[in-house]
Amino acid sequence: MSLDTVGLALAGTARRTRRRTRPSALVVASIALLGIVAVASVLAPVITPYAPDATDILNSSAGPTSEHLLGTDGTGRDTLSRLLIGAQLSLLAPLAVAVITTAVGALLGLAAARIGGAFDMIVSRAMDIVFAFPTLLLALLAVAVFGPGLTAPICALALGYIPFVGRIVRSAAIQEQAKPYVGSHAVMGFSELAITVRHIFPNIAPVLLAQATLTFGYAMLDIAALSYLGLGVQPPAADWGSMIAQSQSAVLQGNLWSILFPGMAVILTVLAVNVLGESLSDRFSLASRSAR
Amino acid sequence: MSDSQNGETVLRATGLSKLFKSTVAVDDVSFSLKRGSSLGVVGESGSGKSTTARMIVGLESPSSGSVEFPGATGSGRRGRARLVQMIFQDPFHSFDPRITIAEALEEPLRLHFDWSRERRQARVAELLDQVGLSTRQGGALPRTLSGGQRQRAAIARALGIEPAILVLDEAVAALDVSIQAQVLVLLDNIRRDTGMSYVFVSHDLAVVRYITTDVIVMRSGRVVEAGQTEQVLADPQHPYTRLLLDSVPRPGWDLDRVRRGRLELDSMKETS
Amino acid sequence: MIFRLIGSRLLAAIVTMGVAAVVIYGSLRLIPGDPVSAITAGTRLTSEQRAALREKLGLNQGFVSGFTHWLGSVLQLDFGQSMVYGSSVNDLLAARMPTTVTLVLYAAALSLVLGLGMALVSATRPGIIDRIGLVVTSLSIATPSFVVALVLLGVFAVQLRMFPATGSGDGFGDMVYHLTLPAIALMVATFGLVARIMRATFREELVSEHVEVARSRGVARMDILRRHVVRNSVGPMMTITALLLAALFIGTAIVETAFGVDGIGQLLVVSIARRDFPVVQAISLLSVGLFVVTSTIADLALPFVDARVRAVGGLR
Amino acid sequence: MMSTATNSSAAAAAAAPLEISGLSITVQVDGESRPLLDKVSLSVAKGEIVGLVGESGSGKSVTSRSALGLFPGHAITTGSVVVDGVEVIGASAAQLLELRRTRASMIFQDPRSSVNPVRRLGDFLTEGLRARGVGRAEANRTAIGLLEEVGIRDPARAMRRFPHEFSGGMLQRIVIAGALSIGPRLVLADEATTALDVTTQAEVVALLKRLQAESGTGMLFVTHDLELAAALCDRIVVMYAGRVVETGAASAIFAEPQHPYTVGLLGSNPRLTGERATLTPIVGRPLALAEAPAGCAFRDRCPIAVPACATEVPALRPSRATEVACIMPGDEKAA
Repeated sequence: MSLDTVGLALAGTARRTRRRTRPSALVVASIALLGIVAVASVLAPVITPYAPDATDILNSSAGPTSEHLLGTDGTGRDTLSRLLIGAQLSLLAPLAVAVITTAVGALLGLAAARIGGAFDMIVSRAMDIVFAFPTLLLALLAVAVFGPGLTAPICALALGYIPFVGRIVRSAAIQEQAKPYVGSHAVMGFSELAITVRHIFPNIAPVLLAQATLTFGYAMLDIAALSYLGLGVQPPAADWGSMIAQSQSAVLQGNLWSILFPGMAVILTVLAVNVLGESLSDRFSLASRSAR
Repeated sequence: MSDSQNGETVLRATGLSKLFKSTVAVDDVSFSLKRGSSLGVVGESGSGKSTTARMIVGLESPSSGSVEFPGATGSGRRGRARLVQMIFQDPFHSFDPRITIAEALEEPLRLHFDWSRERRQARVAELLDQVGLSTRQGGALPRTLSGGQRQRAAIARALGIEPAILVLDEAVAALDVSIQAQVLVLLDNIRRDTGMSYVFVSHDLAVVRYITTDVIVMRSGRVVEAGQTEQVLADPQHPYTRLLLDSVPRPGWDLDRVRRGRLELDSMKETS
Repeated sequence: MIFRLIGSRLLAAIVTMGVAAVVIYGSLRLIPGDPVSAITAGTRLTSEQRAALREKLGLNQGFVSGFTHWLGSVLQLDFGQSMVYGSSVNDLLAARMPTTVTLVLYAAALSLVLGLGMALVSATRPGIIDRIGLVVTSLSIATPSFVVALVLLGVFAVQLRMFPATGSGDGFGDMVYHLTLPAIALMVATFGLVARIMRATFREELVSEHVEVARSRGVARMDILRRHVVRNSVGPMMTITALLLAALFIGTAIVETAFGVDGIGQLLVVSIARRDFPVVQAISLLSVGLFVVTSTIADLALPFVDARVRAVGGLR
Repeated sequence: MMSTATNSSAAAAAAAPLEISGLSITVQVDGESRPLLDKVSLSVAKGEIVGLVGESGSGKSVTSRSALGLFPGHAITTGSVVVDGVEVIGASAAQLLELRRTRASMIFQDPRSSVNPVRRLGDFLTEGLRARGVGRAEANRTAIGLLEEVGIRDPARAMRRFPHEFSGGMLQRIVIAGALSIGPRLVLADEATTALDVTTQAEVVALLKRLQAESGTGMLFVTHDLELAAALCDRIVVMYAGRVVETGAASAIFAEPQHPYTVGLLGSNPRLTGERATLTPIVGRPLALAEAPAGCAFRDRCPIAVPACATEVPALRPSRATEVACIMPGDEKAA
C-alpha cells in the first residue's frame, strides 16, 4: 500500500510523545522474531521438510497435520517448506530497496541541508516530484517497461522511497546544524566537511537507521502486492505474496487455511520491523529532547 | 579607562552592514577593539547585535563593510579561529552530545597544534582547572552537566585555541542569577590574567557595566551611542540609551520616566 | 503576498505534472530492445501492421517531437486507442470511473472516520486505551490490503454469504453493496496510519501552552478539544486526506483485482500484464494528477485555516 | 490533610484572594516519589502585589499554579490553598472550573504561545467570559473595553485580527486584558514579563501595576528577578529548593536581607548605579527539593553554615524586618 509511504514522510516529523528508556518486551520480541525469520530463510534449503514444489495430491488444501505442520496449499504443496524458501526473496528484495534508498536518500538529504542554496532547492524540488508518484505505481510502471520480475521494481521502489528518507534526513540535518555546537566548530576552524562527517552525520544516524527499518517494512508490503498481482516473482520461484495469490482459489472455495500462514508471515514481519523502526525514532526524539 | 586607550587595535569593523533578503539587520556599524579591552554591544531584540557578533567570527559574511584584524598573520577559517572565538547563549547545545567534555576540549587542540597526545591531555586538564571544572566532570558527557558547568566548559574550549578575542553572544543570559555571577567573575578574571579582548553582546546593562570597558548601543541595526561604558551609563546622550537605562527595574523605579522617554523617542522618529 | 503563494504553488504543480508526463511517456521508450515486438509479444503481426503501430505510438519520431505530439493529444484529453481492447482509452476509463471513484470515496470516508476517531480517543486517554490503540494501528499499518481482502472474501462472501464475492453491481445502491468489502479491505490497511499521524498531531496540541491557558481559564474539556485541539489540527487533516485519496486510488489496483471489481485499478493491472501502453500511460497520469491536485488544494486551503501561513508565506 | 471547601459567600467576601498554608507536593516519577514543595505558606491580601522569587527548581511556578488547581500529574498534595474563600485542594472538577472562570486567572511567560495562533484575538479575549455563560455581545463589549484599557489602538478591529499580527509586547497586553476580563480577585503572573525586551517589560509592568491598583485585585508576581520584584511588589517571598526561605516587605528584603541565600542573590546581581562593586556569587548551583541535603537545603552553598544546619529544616521566624528560615540569620553582613 502506498499510503504507508505517506507515513514515512509524516511520522518522522511528527513528534512522538511516548517515552521509553529500556527496550520494551515488544521490541525484544520483534528483534527475536526477525532474527528467527532471517536465520530460517538462510537455512531454508537445509531445514525444509519437503521440496517446496513437491505435491501431495491426497493432502491438498489441508490444515496443520503431523506430516505438514502448517498444512498444504491447493495443489498439495507443503506450506512450511514454501514459507521458508519464500522467505529468501521476501526478505532480500525489500532489503535491497532499503539499502539503496537509505544510502542515496541520506547522501542527498545531507548534501541538500549542508550545501543549501540553489542545490538544496533543486534537490528538494526533485524529491517533491518523485514524491508525487505513488511507490506502487512506480513499481507497476517498471513492470510495464521491463516485464514481470523483481529487479526493475526493486530499483523503482528504491527511487520512490528516496524522498521519504531524503526529506527526513534533510530536516534532521537542518535541525542539527542550527545547534550552536555546529557554529562553534566552524568558529574553531573545522571545515564544513569535517563537521558534517564527524558531528552531524553521527548525530542524525539514529533517525536514518529508523527510516531504513521503516522503508524495509513498506517495501516488503509493496513487493508482496506486486507478487500478489502476478507481476512480481514468477513461478516456479515463490515469495509470500505469490503464495497468497495462489491461495485465492482455495479461499474462494471456503478454505482459509492456505492464506493464514503466508498472510501471518507478511504481517508479523512488517509489524516487527515497524516496532523496531519506531522504537529507534522514539529513542532519537527522546535523546534530542532530553538534551534540552 | 587607561587599559583601553593604551593597547593596540586587534579588531576593526568598518561600515558593517548585513541584509537578509530585503530587511536590513545591521546598518553601517563601525567600531574598534583594543588589546585587553572589553567592548559591550547592547541592544534589544532586532537591534542587530547578534548578527554583528556572527559577522566578527565569520559565521555570517557582511553584505558590505569589513572586519579586519590588524597585525594578524593567519588567514582562512583556521587562521581566523586563532584570532577570535565565540561563546553562544544556549549552553545546552554547545557541545556534540556524543563526546565527553574532555574530548570536545581536545578536538581543537589537535587541529591547531602539532602536539603529542600527552601534551594535549595535559593542556585539557589545565583548561578544565582554569574554569573550575573537575577531571571527573571533564570525563562526563555534556548532558550530565548543568547549564553553568557547560558554559564554563565552552569557555575552556575557546581558551584552548588561545585567541586574541573572545566574542560572547548573550553568554550568561540563559543562566540562573547565582550561576551567572560565577561565570561573570570567571570571565573577568580570565581577561585580567590573559589580556584577551572581549566583545560582549548583551541586553543586560548591569552585566555590561560589570564586564566591559567600552560600549556601543545598537537599535534597529544602527549604533546610536558609543563610548566608555561608565561614561555612557552615567551620562547617556541618546534618548534611546536613556530609555534603556530607565527601563531597568530597581527599587524606587520611576515608570513615568519610562513612558516619557518612549514618547520622546517616538516624537524623534516622526521629526527625523 | 497570498497571490504570490498561490502562483508559486500552482507553478510547482504544473512543473510536477510536466515531469510526470515526460517520465510516463518516456517509459515506453525505455523498453529494452524493440518496443513494438516487446509490446506485441505473442501476437503475429504483418510488417505493415508493425509499421502502423510504430507510427501510432510515435516511435518513428525523435523523443522530443514524439513527446510533443503525445502531449498535444493528452492535453486535448485524447489518450489514444487501447491495443488490447481496440476501443478508445477514454471510453474504457469512462465506463470504469464511477465504480472506482465510489470505491475510493467510500474507503476514504471509512478510513477517516475510524482513523480520526481513534486518534482523538488515543490522544486524550493515555494509558491502557492509548496502548490498545497503538497495537491496533500498528496491525493496520502492517497488514496488506490483499490479505484483508482474501479473509473478507473467505468469511463474509463464501462462508456467511453476506456480500457478493465479485463484480461491481448495477445501479448505485447495488454498487455500494458490492463495494463494501473492497472498501473495508482498503480501510483496514489505511486507517492505522491516519490514526497514528493524527494522534501525534492532537498530542502536540494537547500539551501546547494555549491549551494550558484555556484550561487555566476554566474552559470546558469538550470546548478545549473542539476549539483548540481539533481546530488547530485541520491543516494536517487536510494534508492527510489529500495523501489518503491518492494512496487509495492506486490501492484499488490491488483490491479491485482481489474482488474482481471491474474498475480502473483492475484495468491498470491487466494493462500492465499485457503491456497495453496507452491505457497504462493514461492511468499513471491520472494517478499522479490526482495526488498533485489534492495536495495542491490542501496546500492552497492552508492559509485559510491557519492565518500564520498567510503572514509567513511558507507553504511547507 | 484535606480541608473541606468553604464556599459560603459570606466567607468569600471577607477572604483574602490567596491563602496558602503548609502546601507540600510530591510527584511520582517512574515509580519514585520526588518532592517538589515542602510546607509552603504565603498569602496575598486584597490590593496587594506579592513577589514570589526563586531560581530554577525553587518551586515558584508549581506554587503559583496550585492556586488554580493546576497540579503536576500524579501529584500527592497536602496542606491548604484557599483562593477567595474557596479551598482548591480536594475541590471537585466543577468547583475548579468555577474558580478558574470567576475568581482567579493567570498570565503566562510567553504571550506568543499563550494565545491560540489560528484563532482571532476576539475568541481569546472572550473565551473566559463565554466559558462562564456570558453572552457573545456582552463578552465582546467587555473585551473591547479592556483592549482600550491596555492601550490597543482600534480595539474593535483588533478583535478580528490574529496573534501574529502583534508584537510580543502588544500581545502580552492582550493576554493581560484576557486575564482581567473575568474580573478576578487574584491574578497570577508567572514570569509574565521575562520574555519581553527591557523597555517593553517596563511598559507592561507599568500597565500591570495601574490595572491592579484600579481594580484592587490581589496579585502574585512570580519572577527570578529579585530587583524587578523589589521594584514592583509590596511584599516578597523568596523560595529555595521547594521551601520559603525568607519573606517580608519588598523594601526590607532589598535593603536588609536576612537569609544568606537572599544576601547571595543580591550579591550576584551586578549594579547599574553606584560603585562598580565586585560580585560575591554563591558557590554551587541551585537545587531542587528532591536533590537537596537533609536539614537546611541551602547549607552546602552557604558561607555561614554550621553543623547544626544539617539537623533540621529551619522554620520561618521573625528576624529584624523580615521572617527568615535560618538558624543564624543576619550574621553574614560582611560578605
